[in-house]
Amino acid sequence: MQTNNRPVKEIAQEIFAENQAERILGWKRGEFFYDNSPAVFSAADELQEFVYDAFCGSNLSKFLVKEAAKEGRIAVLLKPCDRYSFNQLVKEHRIDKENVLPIEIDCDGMVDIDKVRALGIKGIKSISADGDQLTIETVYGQKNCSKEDVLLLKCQTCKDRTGGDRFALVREIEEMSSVERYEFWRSELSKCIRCNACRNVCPACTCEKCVFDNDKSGIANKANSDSFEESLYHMIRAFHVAGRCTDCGECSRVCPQGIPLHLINRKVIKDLNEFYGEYQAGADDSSVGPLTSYELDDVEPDIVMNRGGGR
Amino acid sequence: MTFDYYPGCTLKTKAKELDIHARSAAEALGIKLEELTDWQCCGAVYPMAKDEIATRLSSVRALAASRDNGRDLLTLCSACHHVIKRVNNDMQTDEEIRTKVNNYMSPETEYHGETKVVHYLEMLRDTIGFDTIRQRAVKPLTGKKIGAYYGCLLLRPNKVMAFDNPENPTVLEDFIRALGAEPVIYPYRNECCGGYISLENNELSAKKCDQITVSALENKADMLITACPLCMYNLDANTNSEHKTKLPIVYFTELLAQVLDI
Amino acid sequence: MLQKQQLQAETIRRISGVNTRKCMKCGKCTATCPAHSEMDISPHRFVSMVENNEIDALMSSDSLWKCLSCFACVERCPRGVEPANLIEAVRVTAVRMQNRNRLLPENIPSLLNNKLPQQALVSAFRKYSK
Amino acid sequence: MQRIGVFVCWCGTNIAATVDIDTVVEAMKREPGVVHSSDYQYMCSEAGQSRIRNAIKEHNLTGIVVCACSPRMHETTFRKAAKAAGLNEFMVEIANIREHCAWIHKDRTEATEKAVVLARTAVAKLNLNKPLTPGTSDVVKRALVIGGGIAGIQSALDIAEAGYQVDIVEKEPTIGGKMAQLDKTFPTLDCAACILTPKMVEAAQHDNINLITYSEVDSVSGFVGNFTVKIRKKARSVKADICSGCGICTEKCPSKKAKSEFNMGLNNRSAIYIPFAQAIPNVPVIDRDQCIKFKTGKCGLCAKVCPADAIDFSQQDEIIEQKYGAVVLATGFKPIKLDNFDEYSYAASQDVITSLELERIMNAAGPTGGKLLRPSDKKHPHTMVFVQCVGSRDTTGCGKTYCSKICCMYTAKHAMLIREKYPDIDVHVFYIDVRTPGKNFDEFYRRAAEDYGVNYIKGMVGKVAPTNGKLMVQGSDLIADRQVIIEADMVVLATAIEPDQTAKSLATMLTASIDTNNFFTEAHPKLRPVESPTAGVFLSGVCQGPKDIPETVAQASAAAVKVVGLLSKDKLVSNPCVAGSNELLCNGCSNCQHVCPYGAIDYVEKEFRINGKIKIRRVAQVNEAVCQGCGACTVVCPSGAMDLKGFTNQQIMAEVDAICR
Repeated sequence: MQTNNRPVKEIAQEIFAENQAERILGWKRGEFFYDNSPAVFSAADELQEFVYDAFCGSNLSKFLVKEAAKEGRIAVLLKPCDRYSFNQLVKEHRIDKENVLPIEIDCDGMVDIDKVRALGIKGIKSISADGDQLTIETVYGQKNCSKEDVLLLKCQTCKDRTGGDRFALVREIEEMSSVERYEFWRSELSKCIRCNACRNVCPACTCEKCVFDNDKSGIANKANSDSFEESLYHMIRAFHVAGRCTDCGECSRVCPQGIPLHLINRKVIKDLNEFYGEYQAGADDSSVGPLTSYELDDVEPDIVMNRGGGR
Repeated sequence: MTFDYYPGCTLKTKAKELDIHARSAAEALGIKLEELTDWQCCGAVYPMAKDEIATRLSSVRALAASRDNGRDLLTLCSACHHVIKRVNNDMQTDEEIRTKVNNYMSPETEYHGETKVVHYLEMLRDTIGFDTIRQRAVKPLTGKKIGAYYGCLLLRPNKVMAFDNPENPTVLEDFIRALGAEPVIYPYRNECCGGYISLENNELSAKKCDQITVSALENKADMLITACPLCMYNLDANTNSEHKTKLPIVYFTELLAQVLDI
Repeated sequence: MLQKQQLQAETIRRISGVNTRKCMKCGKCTATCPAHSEMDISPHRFVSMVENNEIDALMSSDSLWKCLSCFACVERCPRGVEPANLIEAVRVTAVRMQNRNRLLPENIPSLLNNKLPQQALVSAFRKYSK
Repeated sequence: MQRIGVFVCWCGTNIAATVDIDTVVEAMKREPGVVHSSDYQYMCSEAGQSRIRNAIKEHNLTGIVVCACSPRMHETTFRKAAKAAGLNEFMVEIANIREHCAWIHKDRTEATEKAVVLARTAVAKLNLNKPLTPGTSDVVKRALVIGGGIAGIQSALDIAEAGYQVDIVEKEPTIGGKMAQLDKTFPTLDCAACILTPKMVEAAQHDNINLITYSEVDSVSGFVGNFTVKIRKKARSVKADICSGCGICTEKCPSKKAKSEFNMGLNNRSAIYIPFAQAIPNVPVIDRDQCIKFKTGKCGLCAKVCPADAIDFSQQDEIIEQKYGAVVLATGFKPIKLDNFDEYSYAASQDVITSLELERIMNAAGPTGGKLLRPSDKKHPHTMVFVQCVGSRDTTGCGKTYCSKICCMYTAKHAMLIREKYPDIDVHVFYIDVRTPGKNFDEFYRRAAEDYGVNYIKGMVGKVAPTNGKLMVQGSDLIADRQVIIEADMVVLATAIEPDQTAKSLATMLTASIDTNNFFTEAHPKLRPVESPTAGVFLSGVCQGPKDIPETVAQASAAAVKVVGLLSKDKLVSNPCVAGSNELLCNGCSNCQHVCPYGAIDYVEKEFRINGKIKIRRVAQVNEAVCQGCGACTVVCPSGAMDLKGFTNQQIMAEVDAICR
C-alpha cells in the first residue's frame, strides 16, 4: 500500500535517513501474515521487518502513551481513523505532542481474515490486494473475492470514506422491547471471559491504574454473584469512555469471543449526538467534550422520558 | 418542485374558480401540482371525537398515498386543509387512533403521519416566496384595498395548524402586498362566517357575515378574498346587494391568476 | 338515572379528550363564542355540566346544534380545556342514539339551492347525523 | 474497627406508628461494628441527646448512627451532641427513617424493612468514616446588590446602615427600577415617587453605598465570603465625574425620535438623555444607536453645548473587578410581551394599553402630564375596560402558569383613581377571581366597587375589536350567564409579569438555581425564603416570585439581615467534605477541571518516583478553600483518582452493597 503514491515503508526509511525521529512506531509481521503487530523501530536496518498491508488494523495511538514518554522523538504512522484517537489522547494530556512526529498515511480498508475464511476459502497462504479485489493464494490454488465483503467491522462504517450507517444496528436494538434488549445483551455478554483485551486495546482506557485493578475501588476482582454481573464491567467501561470514545472499533476487533462491544459505545455516541449535537471525539485536540462542558441549552434530564426511554 | 395536490369535492364543482386559477398560477410559477389519483372527500369537518375512526380514513388514504409518492401534500380549500392536517397530527401523536386506523386499513407500510401537509398559501410564501410573485406581477393591483378573510379553519387550532399567528395573521396580507395592492386589516377577519349552520339557521350566518363585511367596509376595503368555498358561499349569500357591489368577494387564486395575467 | 348520566359523562370526557377539571371558570369561551346568541347553555356551562354529570340537560339543549366548530374557544382558552371538543362529544353521543339524526336525506332537496357548495352538505351531514 | 452506636428515634408517633422500632434496634445489633443499639421517644430532646452522650462515653463509641428525621432537620443537633461527648462530629450518620420511610409508607412491614435497610446502609458507611476537621476561610466585608430597584435599594441601605460597604449594580442609567415608573401605590395611594426618591437619594449619598449604574455583571467566581465579580460599566459617552447634570445636552440634541423607555414608549426622548427628572445619578447617557454622531460622524452638538466639557464620544466599556463576601439578587421583573394575545388588539390599537403604560399616563410627570387621554387621539375617554389575568394563569404555553399577584390590587387602584378624578368615566373590570389577601387589601378592592362604582364583571374578554374609533370589547358575564359587548374608549390589560431576562445568565454565573419560570429558587420555601441554595447568595424582591412593594421591602430587609449576619463573621467554617485527588491514580486528563463549577481544580506537573525511576506527570490538585464538595469531579474521573471526603467512592459502594444485601 502507498501513501501519496509512495510506499509507506519508504516514508519510514526517509524518517531515519533524514533524522526526523529517533524511533518509529509502525507494524511488523506477526507469526502469520495476517496478524501484523505494532512495533517500535529504532534503526533503519530494523525496518526490514516493517510491514504495511491490508492486515494493519491495529490502532497505534495508544502505544504512544508509553512510547512518547520515553527519551527521544518518535514518529508514528497514523491511518485516518487512528488520528482521532491520537487527537483525543493529546487532548487528555496522555501523549506529549512535542515528542511525537505524527505521519498520516492512506488506508483503503483493512481485511478481516475470519471473514475470508468464512467464505469457505481454506488453506490460505497469502493475500494480496489489488484495488477492490483480493487475490488469495491457497494450497488449493488462486481464489478471488471482493475486498468490500471481507473488511474489518470498523472499516465497513469508515468515518473517512462513504461507509454504511454506523447507527443502523443501534437503532435496531433500540427498537427492541426492554425484555428483548436485556436478553440480547445478556446472551452476548455472557460470552465474556474477562480477558481484559477490550480494555487493554482501548485508546480511551489509559488510566494509571484502572478501577477494575484497584483494590481500593471496592469493585476490583469482585466475585460474580451471577453470570450476568460480568456485563457490568462492560457497562461501566462504556460510561468511563463516554464522550471520549472515538468509535475506533478496536474493542470489537480484539474480542476473542466476538462480542459486538462497539455497539454499546455507539449507543452512547448516538445519544450524545442527539442530546448535545453532532460530536466526534478526537476530531481535534483541544475542544471540550459534550459531557464535560456546560451550555445553557443543554438537554434537561426529562428528555429520556420524552424519548420513550422507559419503553 | 412537485407537490401532490388534493383539490377536494367542492373545488370540482361549485368552487371551480378556486381550483382552476390555483393550477394555472402554480404552473406559471414553476410549481407542478400532481392531482392525487383516486382521492376521496376529506369529510369536510374534522371528527373531534377520538373514537371516530372511519371518518378519518379518507384523509389517511390521501396522506398515505402522498407518503408513498414521496411528496408533500398540497391543499387549497381551508376545510380540506384543516381536516387533513389535523388527521395527520392525530396519526403522529395519538397512538390509539394510529393503531386503529392502521389495523383497519392494513396498508403495506403503516402510516404514522410522515407526510407534510402544505396549504397553497404556505407554498406561495415558503416555496415560491412573495418577492418572486411581486416580480412576476404583470398586472399589479396598484391602489386596490383588499381585505383578507381568513375564517376559522385555516388557522385554528394554532397548535396543530402552525401556519400563522391565529389572532393577527399576516400570510394573506403579505400575499395582497405581493399583488401590488394594499391589505386592509379589520378586526373580524378571523371570525367565523357561520359555516355549515347556514343550512339550518341562516340568520346566524347572516349576522356573522354582516359583521365581517361591515367591518371590512368600515376599514375601506374594496374587495374581500378568501380560501374557503363555504366562507365564499355564506359571505355571498348573506351580504346585502348594496354591500356586495361595494365589496366583491373572490377567491385569492383568482386574483393571483389575474395579476400574473394568465 | 344518575348512573346513566355518569357513564355518559365519562364517555364524553373520554372521546372528547377533555379534562373538565382543568377549567378555572374564567369564561373566556363564552366571551369568545360567535354563536352565543343562539345558545341556551353557554360553552362554559357545558364544561361545568359535563364535570357534574348533568348530561340529560345537555343532550336536550339547543346549544348542541349551534356550535360552529370554529375553534375560537379552543384557541383562546387559557387552560387548554377545548370546550368545542366537549360540545362535539355530547352531540355525537346524542346523534348516536336511535332516531336522533337531525338531518335526514329526505330533508336535503328542500335545502338545496344552486350555489350551495357540497362542502356545506357534507359538513352538515357529519355534524347532524351519524 | 469502629465501635458504633445506633440510636433509633420514635419521633413520638411520627416514626413509631409506621416503623417497628424494636425490629430496627434488634437488627442493628447484628450489624458489623455495632456495639450498642437503643431507642428513645424524642432523640432530639435534651434527654435524648444526653442518652447519646452517655452511650458514647459508656461504650467508648467511635461513631454513631441516628435513625430519625431528615439530616436537614437535626444533623447539626446530633453532631453537636457527639462533639460534646468528645467524638468527631463527622463520625455521625443519619438514617432518615421518617421522611424516607414512615411518612411515605402505609404498610408497617414494608416500612420497617426499609428502615432496617436505611439504618444498615448508614452503618456500612460509618464503618468507613474518618474524622474530619473543618478549615476556615476569610470573609470579604463587602456586599454586592444586583439590581437597583426598590428591592436592591432597600437591601443596600440596610446593609450599609449596619456598617458594611455595598455596591449596587444597575443595568439602566438610573436606579429606581419599576417603582419609579408607578404613579400611586396601593392600598394607601401615596405617590410612588414621593416615597421612593428620598430612598434613592439616601442610597446615593450613603458613605457605604457605591452606585454602579449602566453596568452589568460579566462574570462571578469564588464562593461564600469570597466572590470575585467582574462588572462591565457600559460606556455612557459622558464623563460622570464632571457632568453637572444641567441637561442642556438633552435639550439641544437634534435626534429626538427614540421611544422613551421610562414612559413605556408613549413619548420620545433625545439620543442623549436622562431617563427622568429625579434620576440618580443625574448624568445623561448617549444612546449610540440613535445618536447622529455615532451613526454618521456628524453632529456632536451636545459636546459643543456642554458647559462642563463632559461629553466623551470615545468612551469604552470598562471592566472592574471587585471582591465581595455576599451577593444579593434583586433583578426584578418586566411585563410579558403580548405577542401571543392578539385577540386583545394590543398591537392593532394604540388605545389598548398595559397597566404599566397606564401608570405613566396617570403620572403627573408622564407623557400627558397626568391627564387621562386616549393615546390615539388624545381625547378624554368615557368608557374604560380593564382586563385581568392577561397572560397569567395560562397553562397553554402562551402565557405564564402562575398568578402575577399584584394585578388585582393595582387594577382596583387604577379603577378607583380614575373614578375619583373623572366620575364621568364608566369603568368596567373583567376578572376571573379577585385576589386581595393582605392588610387592608380587600377593603381597598371593595371600596373601588362599593364607593367608587367600579363595575366588576365576573368573566373574561374574548376579543377586542377596534371599530369606528371605538373598541368593541366582547366578554362574558358569568353571573348573568351572558355575553356582553362594551363599546370602550380604552382597554387596559393587566399584563402578567415575568423575571427580568438577566436572571437566567446570573443564575448560571452564581450557580443559583431558578425554577421553570426563571424565578430564583429559595433554599427553603418556608424556613429560608430569602436565601438561595447557593451559600452567600441572597434573594430580594420579585426575582424570587411575584410580590408587591410592602412584601418586596420586607424581603429586601430580610435579605439584608442575612447578609449582615454573614459579613459580621471574621471567619467562615468551611465544609471539610471536599474533593481530593489521589495523585498516584490521576492520569491528568482534565475532565475534573472542565466540570468543576467553582474553578477549584488546577493541574500541576509533578515528579514521581516509580519503580526507582523519576517520572514527571501531570496531576490534578484541589484548592480545598474553593471546593464546595459538589462531587462533580468524582463522577467524571475515569480512574477514580478524585474522591470526596466524607462521601468517598468506597463509602458509596459500601452503602450500595448494604442496600443490595
